[in-house]
Amino acid sequence: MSALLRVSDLTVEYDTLGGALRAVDGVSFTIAPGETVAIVGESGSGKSSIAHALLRLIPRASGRIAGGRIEFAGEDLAALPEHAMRRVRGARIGMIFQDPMMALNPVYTIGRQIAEPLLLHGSVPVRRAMDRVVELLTLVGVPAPEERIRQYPHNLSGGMRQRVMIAMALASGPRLLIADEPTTALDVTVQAQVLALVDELKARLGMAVLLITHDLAVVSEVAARVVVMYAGRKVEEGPVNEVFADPAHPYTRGLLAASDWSGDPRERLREIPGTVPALAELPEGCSFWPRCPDAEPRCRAARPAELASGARRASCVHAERIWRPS
Amino acid sequence: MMKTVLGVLSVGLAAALGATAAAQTPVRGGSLTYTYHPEPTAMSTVSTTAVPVALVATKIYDSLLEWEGAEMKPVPGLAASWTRSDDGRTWTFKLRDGVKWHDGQPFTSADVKFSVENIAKAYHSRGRAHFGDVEAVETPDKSTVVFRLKAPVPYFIKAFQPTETPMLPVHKFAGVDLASAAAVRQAEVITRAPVGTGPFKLKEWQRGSHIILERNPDYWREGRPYLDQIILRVLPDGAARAIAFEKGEVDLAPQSALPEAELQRLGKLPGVVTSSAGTEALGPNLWLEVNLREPPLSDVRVRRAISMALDRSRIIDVIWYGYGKPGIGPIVSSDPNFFNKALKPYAYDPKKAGELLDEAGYKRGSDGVRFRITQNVLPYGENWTRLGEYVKQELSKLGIAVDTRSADLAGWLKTVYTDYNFHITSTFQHNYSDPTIGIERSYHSANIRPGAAFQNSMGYKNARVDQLFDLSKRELDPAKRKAQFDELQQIIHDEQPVIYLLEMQYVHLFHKRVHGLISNGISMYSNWANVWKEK
Amino acid sequence: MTVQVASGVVSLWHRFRRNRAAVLGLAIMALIVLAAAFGPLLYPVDPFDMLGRPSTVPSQRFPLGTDVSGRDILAGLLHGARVSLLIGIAASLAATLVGLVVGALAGYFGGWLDAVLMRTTDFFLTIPSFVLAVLIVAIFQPSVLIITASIAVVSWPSVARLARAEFVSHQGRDYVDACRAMGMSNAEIMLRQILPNALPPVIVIASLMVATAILTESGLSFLGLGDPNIISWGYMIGVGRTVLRTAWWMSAIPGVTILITVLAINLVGEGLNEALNPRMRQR
Amino acid sequence: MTSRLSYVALRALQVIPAVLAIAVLNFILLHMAPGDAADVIAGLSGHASAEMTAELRRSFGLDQPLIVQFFVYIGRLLTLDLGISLIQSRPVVELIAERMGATLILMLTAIGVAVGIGLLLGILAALRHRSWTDTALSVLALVVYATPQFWLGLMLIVFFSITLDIFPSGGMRTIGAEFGPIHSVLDVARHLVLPAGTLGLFYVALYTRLMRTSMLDIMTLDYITTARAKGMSELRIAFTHAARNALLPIVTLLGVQVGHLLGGSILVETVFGWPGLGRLVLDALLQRDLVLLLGILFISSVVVVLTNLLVDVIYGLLDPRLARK
Repeated sequence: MSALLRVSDLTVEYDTLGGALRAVDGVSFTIAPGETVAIVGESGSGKSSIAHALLRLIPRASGRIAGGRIEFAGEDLAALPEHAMRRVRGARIGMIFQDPMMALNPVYTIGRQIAEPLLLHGSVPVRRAMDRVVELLTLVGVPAPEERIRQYPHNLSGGMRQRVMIAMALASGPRLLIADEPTTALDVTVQAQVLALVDELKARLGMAVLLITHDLAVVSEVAARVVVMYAGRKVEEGPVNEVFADPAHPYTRGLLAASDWSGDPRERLREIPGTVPALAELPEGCSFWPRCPDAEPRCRAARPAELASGARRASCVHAERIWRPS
Repeated sequence: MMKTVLGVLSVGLAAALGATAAAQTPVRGGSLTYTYHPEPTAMSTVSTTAVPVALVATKIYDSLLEWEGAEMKPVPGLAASWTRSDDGRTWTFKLRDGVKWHDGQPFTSADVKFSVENIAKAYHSRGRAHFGDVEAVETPDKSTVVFRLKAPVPYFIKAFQPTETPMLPVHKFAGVDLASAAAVRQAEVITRAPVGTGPFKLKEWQRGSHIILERNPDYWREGRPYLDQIILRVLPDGAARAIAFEKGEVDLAPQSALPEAELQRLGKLPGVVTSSAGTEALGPNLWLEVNLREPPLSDVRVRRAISMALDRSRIIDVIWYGYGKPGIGPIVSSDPNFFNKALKPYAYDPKKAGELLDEAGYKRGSDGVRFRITQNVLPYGENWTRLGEYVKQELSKLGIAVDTRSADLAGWLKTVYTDYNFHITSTFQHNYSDPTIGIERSYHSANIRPGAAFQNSMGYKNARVDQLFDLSKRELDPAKRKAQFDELQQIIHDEQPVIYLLEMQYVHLFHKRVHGLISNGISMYSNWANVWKEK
Repeated sequence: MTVQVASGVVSLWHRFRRNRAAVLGLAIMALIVLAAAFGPLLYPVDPFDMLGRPSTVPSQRFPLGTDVSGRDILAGLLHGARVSLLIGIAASLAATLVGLVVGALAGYFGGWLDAVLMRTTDFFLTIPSFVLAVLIVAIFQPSVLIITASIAVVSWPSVARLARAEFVSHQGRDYVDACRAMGMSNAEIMLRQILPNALPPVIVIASLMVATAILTESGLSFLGLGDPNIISWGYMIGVGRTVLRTAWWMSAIPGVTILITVLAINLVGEGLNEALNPRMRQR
Repeated sequence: MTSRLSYVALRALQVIPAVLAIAVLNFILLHMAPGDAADVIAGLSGHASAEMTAELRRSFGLDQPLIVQFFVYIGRLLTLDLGISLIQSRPVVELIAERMGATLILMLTAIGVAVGIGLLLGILAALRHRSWTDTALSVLALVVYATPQFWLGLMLIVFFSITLDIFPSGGMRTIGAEFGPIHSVLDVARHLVLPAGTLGLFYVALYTRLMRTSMLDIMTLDYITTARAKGMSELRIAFTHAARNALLPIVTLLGVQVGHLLGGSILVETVFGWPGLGRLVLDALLQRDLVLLLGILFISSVVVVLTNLLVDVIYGLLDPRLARK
């Protein structure tokens, strides 16, 4: 199967007072056309940085893609000149963000904001733009779209705003939709609606979705495959049902246990003992060992290699008995 | 130092003579631009005789007579002729026929009577001095005015100078409450819409920017004025005025309108005339006013010591850039009629000054200080501030510690002339063309009146001086009157109730293309009907 | 406690040091302060003494030349530094104190006190500030004290507004409630708990105010509203102004001095801003 | 729309106590000063006797008890009668009206140009954050910020008016010249360049700095990332999405600036002989023309307050979130 997106060895660094920090450290994964892949992890695990890196949205002043390739439909986005990159953004890859209130410009009408990508990428003639906006809003289930286009973000409810964001991301018919924690800022009932919408649109429009979330329940509902991130590194990857049924990495196990135990998928994963280490103070060896119930001396000695078994990957020495190095 | 001053003077005179006596024929037309600051606050000298008002008002409003030469000889103007009775108590003026106000109304004896009785006598600051003895003003016909005086007034004729008694149109005062100073001051013809008989009338006044006067086509003197326009440019900053003059944007900077610092440089430019001629009837006299009520200063030896401690030539050279002469006494040396030539300035002699103070019992303390005084500074700008700094410096060397106090004009006037709350202050006064008008106010004990600005603030009392003033006020014989003033000057010079520092010199700067500016002792206040400009 | 403060200052210095412009500003400031403090001792020339010929160019005897009255310009500059700095710092201190008190009371207690204090503050902001300063100086007669007071009077409202905003934002926070629960008095909470947190932005604005105060003083002096017994930079510009054409340096020297001083203070202020402002720190 | 109108009306009503308070403060301040207009008039006339000064004081009502003067003053103010200038003997309203135009032209030009240029430079600096351009602009802004205005004015005169001789050194128009309407405007414009430049340069610096900071703040916000994710260029984002939001905090400052500007114009009008209110206020102050001074301060506070009102309205237009409040 030829991948729509092939990320290999992606490394993202941020400049800080103490020097460069690796927010994403050698992460690789792929997404096939029409596939939904989820990236999960606690806050600070680097998952959002991946999303931003894919579209090269990391502010130049503060950080950069320090290595790796981002092959999208055969082009390496990481090496593309800025003007060519702009033709990818919003046209071939759409993105929706965590907080629709913050992600919408408060001083412009939503009609204008949705129309922007259309006009930018020349998908429709100017005089047709507003008709297309109305169509898009209808598509994402916004009632009375003709009125909505003249309203401002603060006039809408949270769920409606996120629908607007989705409409905006879909405007130019992208082949990949990156959804960066799209439901975190919404309340529970709305979350379900928005996810259902994304799922439905995916099927209808035949696009791939990269879902960034910390919510395992969401993952199990919509994603086919999952990538688990910890402290900037990929610790496990595989089909959702397999990973969730039999996690190979103690961290994944911890995540699952925590979310099961709490029963509230929105609850932050604080039940794993300890906290995510600051990137500047990563321990030697496996980043997870200080919190790992199964930690052994060799975990501290060296970074574990990635092991593979079928479609599954994991970076933990404990998987060695059954898995082979990938 | 004297050389500089003389040099400037001779250049000025020569230029002035050249300008008036040149065989060139006057040309009609053109406009003359002058600059001055501050802006006039009124259009008539009745409400104030401040320089900016006098400069512009005298072109619009004439008085009865015109004046020639530095000695100010009266010649016919609105009055074609006049006679004085032998006892000096009756003056009869014959008015010129056919003179019209700017609004076309005829000028008559009723206007003269009104201008003197109702306005000048009541509201002009020197009105009481000039007309206090007028018993009656009679107007037997439209062109005759007779003044009847209680007693002879030797300087009576001088009241008819343009700044003193401007002729105002009685018909424009209908409805004005003549009993109220404020109402008179607010009359339209005084504040903003002047109607005079002068050679120029007001065309445009943009506040803060400029005033344009234009030719009065109905002016009574045939063929005058030569100029089409007189323009005043108001430029608040001295440097800006200098630049405007240098660039030729203005033709004339009258009466020290430019900072002295710039005068020498600009005066050397080709085609520029520097002149101090034409100010003889003003005679500005600069001094330190001393509060004689305050103990160390009440001692004449202390005042003499201070007078000796100040280097007049340095003040002239460094602070006034060479413009001026050492101050001598109450009447300035440029006065052609009344100056007592026997007097000399106090010589700069700090050593002797110190001895005088020792002798008076004011010895230096352990800190070198003999006593402390305060000094107020006339808030008229930078030169005065620097004079204050110089006085402070020089007196501190002598052992007198000086604390300088600064205030704006209102505060200064109140402190000095109402509260008498000062030790020394700088100030200056004009001699004018007659000492009774010019100097009596400062030395006669009758003028120790709180609230009377620029009068006897020192609290100076000398019975003989009072008597001499009273006598000279009625003395019709010029020689006797001169003798009275000579004695008076000698007494005051000895007693130094004020420390005479400098006879200021007003300097006019103008481009050579302008002619006829210097005509009498108050040239800038004459009506400029004869001024003309080369094309 | 003292250790904490000391380490706070040290870390502040570390953050501050990274801004090279700010360090340069601080160095210049230090030089000016030294010149003001010791200059007149090392160069004991009376700035009012008419020692030389007027308007001479710089020479060995007069390193910066003489002014229109033959006074030593260098002496004026050194003595003027004292006045400018004294007035600038004193006025800013006074304004900061008043502004802090008003802002703290208004922000902490809220209610009618807040309303009254803030309306008063707004009211002062409505009057053109330089006009008010001119007015006060003219009315009470110029002296160092009055000039300082007039600048403080027109400067405090901006501090008050800022301090109020800080106190309002801290007032609602958990730690303040906790302190209250512990039985701390209002004064203690305001002084010991909130003030240290609210201080950084106030310090920044106060440092910049010194610069504005120096400029205001020079403006007043230029208009002839300076203290006649002392020499200041603004006064020197005023003196030099009349001879702009023949001796431009006479007003340029004090002008540039004011410029450099104000520039240095601004650089330090910006450096402080970056070092103290947590939001800026992240960037 | 009605709600906005009533909001404006409400704000306008709130202005009244502020303006009254200003009037009271000014009255008290001015009467604390030594000396009065009668002293000045008497002083300027050179020879006034004590009687004459007293007569002047009486006819101006300055001899009345302070409290009486105060109520007379407030009473007149309530009927919007600003009285008659003591020194110039003309209605204060007339005197102010004559000067208002010049000051407004000067202020509006200065602030307009300053805002325009300052905002552009601020955006530029923010776009080129941490580049050579950014540093140069910041340093330049700081230098201008630190330059005494009156001194800058003098230096500009020396350079542009004397050395290069391309602009007049002072005044508002060529006096006595008979120009057509277009020429007149050009003539005023020529005279305006240096004073407006002097007054405006400071604000260029100020707005460059403010806009830069504001832009840098805004450029980190999520909706800017959204715009980038749409494929917009940085320049386009800066001018559409960022600039309008960055303007908001700056607009609120504009209101405060007007008062500041009026103060600054005193110095600039002095240096350039610009016939505006700034000079009038200084002259009135020095001549103790209380009536005129109170009138000017009253009018200027009204202007400041009205400007703040206008700023509120503009803010409402720029920020739709406020429209419904």
